[in-house]
Amino acid sequence: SPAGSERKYPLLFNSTEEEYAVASNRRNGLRMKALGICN
Amino acid sequence: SPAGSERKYPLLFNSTEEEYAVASNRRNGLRMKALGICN
Amino acid sequence: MGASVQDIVYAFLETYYQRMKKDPSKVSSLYSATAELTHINYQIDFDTSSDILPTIKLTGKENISKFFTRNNKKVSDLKAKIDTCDFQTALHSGILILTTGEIFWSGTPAYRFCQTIVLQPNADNKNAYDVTNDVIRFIPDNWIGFPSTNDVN
Amino acid sequence: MGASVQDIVYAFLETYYQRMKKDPSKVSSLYSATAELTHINYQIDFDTSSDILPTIKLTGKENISKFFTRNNKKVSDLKAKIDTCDFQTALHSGILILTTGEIFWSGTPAYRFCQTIVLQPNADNKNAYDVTNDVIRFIPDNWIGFPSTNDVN
Repeated sequence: SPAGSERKYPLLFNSTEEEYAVASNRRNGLRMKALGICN
Repeated sequence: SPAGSERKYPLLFNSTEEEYAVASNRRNGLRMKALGICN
Repeated sequence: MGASVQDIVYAFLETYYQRMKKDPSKVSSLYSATAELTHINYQIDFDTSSDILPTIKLTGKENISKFFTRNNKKVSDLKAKIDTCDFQTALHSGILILTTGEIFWSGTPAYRFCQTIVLQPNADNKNAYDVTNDVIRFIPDNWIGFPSTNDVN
Repeated sequence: MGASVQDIVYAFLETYYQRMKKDPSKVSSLYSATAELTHINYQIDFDTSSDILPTIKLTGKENISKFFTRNNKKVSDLKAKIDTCDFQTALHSGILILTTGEIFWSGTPAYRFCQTIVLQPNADNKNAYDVTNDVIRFIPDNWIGFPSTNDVN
């Protein structure tokens, strides 16, 4: 049988979709900086 | 005290630096494709 | 009819994150007397220009209690996205959980992490579980060797 | 004078990877009779266009033995780079290990992973340890929401 993750992931705890999107964008900003994409 | 990782990591097992570099380049190729960088 | 392991794991995660938000000083009651916790070192300010956070290792419920109480403001602001959750049966009817995902706080980027938690049935109440081990590790993007777009174009 | 936990963990990792390379059919002797293993599903061909691999869960030394023997060619070709290694004391003098890193095979990309292994002292030889739990989970790059350079430029 396949391992784990039978529930519908991803799951958010203590956060709205919007709050996650903001934090995720910040992480992408760090990635873009590392990649030399400075827009 | 800081957690774990007191040994000098990264550690290679069953691999040379060169073999790792080849596999790492392949992963970077997938990343570049996902990013739309096709050189 | 007992709950499935999957249901126990999900209920635990819900309790774990809810308690952090609502009452950080009571998070430690989820842990066993001799539990070990490797968690965010909140005494170091968040470095929002880094994609990882430093961790600290604590032993015993009392130290864990002090840790969550002292850092209660940051603890209650923790938000999590769990991407994957694997579990196995551990020794003595325990449950081993391995999650991956992202955690973040107001004003911080999302930090990618993996975390292992071991639950053991409570000696007094077989329907309850105590955390005996809890380790988090942050995962950097590891751009080493990746060409910047400046090199590529 | 006992070895430090750190030394035990390092010696274990060395044995674990060495045995995969040299004698896959004997990897299972590192596991306890009732061990659980979540590992690479070798029956599915490597998808070298994906950054993650599917896993499968096995219970018991006999099933684990069959698994490593059946997949011995791929197992003996496994190469690993371990980036981080955290450990804690677990129940009954056990050791919980959480590693992160990359694994790869001839011709594949490097797959990023996290892995939890629990060691317990062997009942007959207190200086030896058996694996009771071993779970691997692969970590994708998660580019969702990340602008491609086409969008940015």
